[in-house]
Amino acid sequence: MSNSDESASTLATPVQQPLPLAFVNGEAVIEKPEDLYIPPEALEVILESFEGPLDLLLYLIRKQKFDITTMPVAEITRQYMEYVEVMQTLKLELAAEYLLMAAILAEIKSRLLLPSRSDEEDDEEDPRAALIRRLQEYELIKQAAEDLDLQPRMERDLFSVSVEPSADIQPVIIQPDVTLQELVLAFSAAMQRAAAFEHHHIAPEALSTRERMSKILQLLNAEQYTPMEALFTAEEGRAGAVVTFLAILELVKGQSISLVQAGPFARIHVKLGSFEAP
Amino acid sequence: MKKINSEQLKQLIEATIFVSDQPVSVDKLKNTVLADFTVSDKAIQSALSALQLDYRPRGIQLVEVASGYRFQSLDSLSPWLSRLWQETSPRYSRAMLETLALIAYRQPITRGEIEQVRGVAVSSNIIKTLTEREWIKVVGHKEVPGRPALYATTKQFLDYFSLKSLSDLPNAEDFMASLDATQNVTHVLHEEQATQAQGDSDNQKEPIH
Amino acid sequence: MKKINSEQLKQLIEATIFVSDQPVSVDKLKNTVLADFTVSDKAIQSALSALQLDYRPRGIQLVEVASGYRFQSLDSLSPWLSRLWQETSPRYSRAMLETLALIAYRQPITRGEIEQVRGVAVSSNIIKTLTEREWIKVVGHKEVPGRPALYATTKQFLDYFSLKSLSDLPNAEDFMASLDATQNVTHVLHEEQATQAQGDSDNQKEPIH
Repeated sequence: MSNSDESASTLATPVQQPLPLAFVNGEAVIEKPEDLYIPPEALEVILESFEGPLDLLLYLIRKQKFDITTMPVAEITRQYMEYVEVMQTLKLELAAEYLLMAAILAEIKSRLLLPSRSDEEDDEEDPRAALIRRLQEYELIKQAAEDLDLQPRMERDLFSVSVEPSADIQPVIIQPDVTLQELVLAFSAAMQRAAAFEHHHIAPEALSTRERMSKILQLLNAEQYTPMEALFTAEEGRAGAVVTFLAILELVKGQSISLVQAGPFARIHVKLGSFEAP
Repeated sequence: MKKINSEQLKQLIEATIFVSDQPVSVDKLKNTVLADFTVSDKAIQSALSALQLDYRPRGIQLVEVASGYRFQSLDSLSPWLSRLWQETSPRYSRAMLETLALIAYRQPITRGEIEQVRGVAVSSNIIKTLTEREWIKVVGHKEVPGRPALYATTKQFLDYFSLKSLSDLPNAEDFMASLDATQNVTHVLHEEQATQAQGDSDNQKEPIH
Repeated sequence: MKKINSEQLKQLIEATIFVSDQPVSVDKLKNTVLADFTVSDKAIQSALSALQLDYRPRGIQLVEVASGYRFQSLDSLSPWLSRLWQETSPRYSRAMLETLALIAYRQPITRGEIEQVRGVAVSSNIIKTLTEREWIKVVGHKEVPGRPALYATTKQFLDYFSLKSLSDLPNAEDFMASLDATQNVTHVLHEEQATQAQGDSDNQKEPIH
């Protein structure tokens, strides 16, 4: 399929074309343009499928197997104007871009009729070259769009796979951060409010006692008595013993634990819950 | 009606179950993807059995549920897969913080006692959230009518706040006194606190890529 | 940090990709399901390769796209699989495809530049639809009067068209070469800029599902 010559490969697009470029450049093709006339009904349908003047121009060029770089501008302009006229007589809503292109083509045509002067070339770009470049660029994008459409895509050629996560999967919850300061402030705020309402007086108690109370409650159970000395640890020394003792008293007062002693100087036992008569 | 060989049948059934959002029944297979083919129920069943066998050693399984067949992840992988779903819970409310603070400073304490200090009811949700976070737990029951639970903080609570013991908690009375000394500072501090906390929670929100 | 053997690793990665709604990147694997394990990138890569091989004869395939790995149905099964859905997949107009192609091949590009190449106005609807599909996005503004928005394609665009990167676009190289030939000035697709834009989108990626 690749029978493009040197000039075509440098200037024209290397992307594959539905119409082969290789048949171009023959004088005969230009002298005998075939299939020029399109019936207006067909034209109406065709026009709707054009994406703009560049698309229409490309169609005209390709239809007659011209090469973009050597297209006969006069001929193409004449055909283009015919289409535009038909569009107008059909009262199709004609985008301004089509008329602008008509003006550009007319200008190119008129310039080609003038004798060219070599000293002019540097000053201004040949409008024909500019048009050719735009056509080439548009053709590239047109092809790219077609290629993109052929690219396998989701929902049409490929379908995404969904697998049910096992029912026992629980989302991991990220817990909010709390700072120590927030905690202290919250406590202070609560206490301040309580004091303001004067609901009751809260005796300041050493935290260590309260902590020990929690610890003791966790050590004990409701079923079995625990010897009280098991709640004391020698390593904590006298201060520790005092804290533990205060905690026990506090818990007994709150009836959270109960103490039993079989006789004077006998071992004291502790268990959760209030004392029940046997 | 076209013929389909057993290998193609297996592929087509496999892909169908995979791309469907819902479990796929044999009827659905016959009415959709297999509509053009001459294929017996027996052939479909044996393709499904073959697929179940194929996936046995894999990370997902083909299972039959009430409405048809579907693939689902292996149960044993759930502990790790659950990390794909993360939810950031909202910041703790003032009620939550005060409840936690009262449990920390006044433990062991009953819900009723917390309510007495705060002057409002403590919602069960607060207790639940703090318990689920393993910051508080029931350490006993107070021997009064109704035997209310006594709450205390946990080792995890101490670890979170980098405390060796509860006695390391800042002395709230001193704290209050220092606040009183600089009267109007309270408000400012509260606000600062809020911004600070906001910042912290922002850091945490960072999604995993 | 725990150890995981290659068989378990394969199972876990397989299940993760299967249960995820979005393609899964190696980073995501490491940050979520593999966070507790000591596992090298090489081991992950070889598990992925092994999985790709495992699924080669099956009805679905493990493929790598721009934002990671995903399973997708076999291309050749689409004529039958599409019968699972009542409505047919959307067809895109030439105007839409040309606009998308221009943004893909020549990004970053302004609407004015697209109009210049196509020779017609670009309807706002096209830009809106492409933006809503998350195929394109504004990556900056061109420093010319009016500061028009510069559009680029997204990872979702690449994912949708089963592409790993912009260089996988059909005829990408030929396209660049011929653009260079026809145009000496204008903006040819700048690889760096495209990669940059790609990188930017990473940071604002959606949270895990």
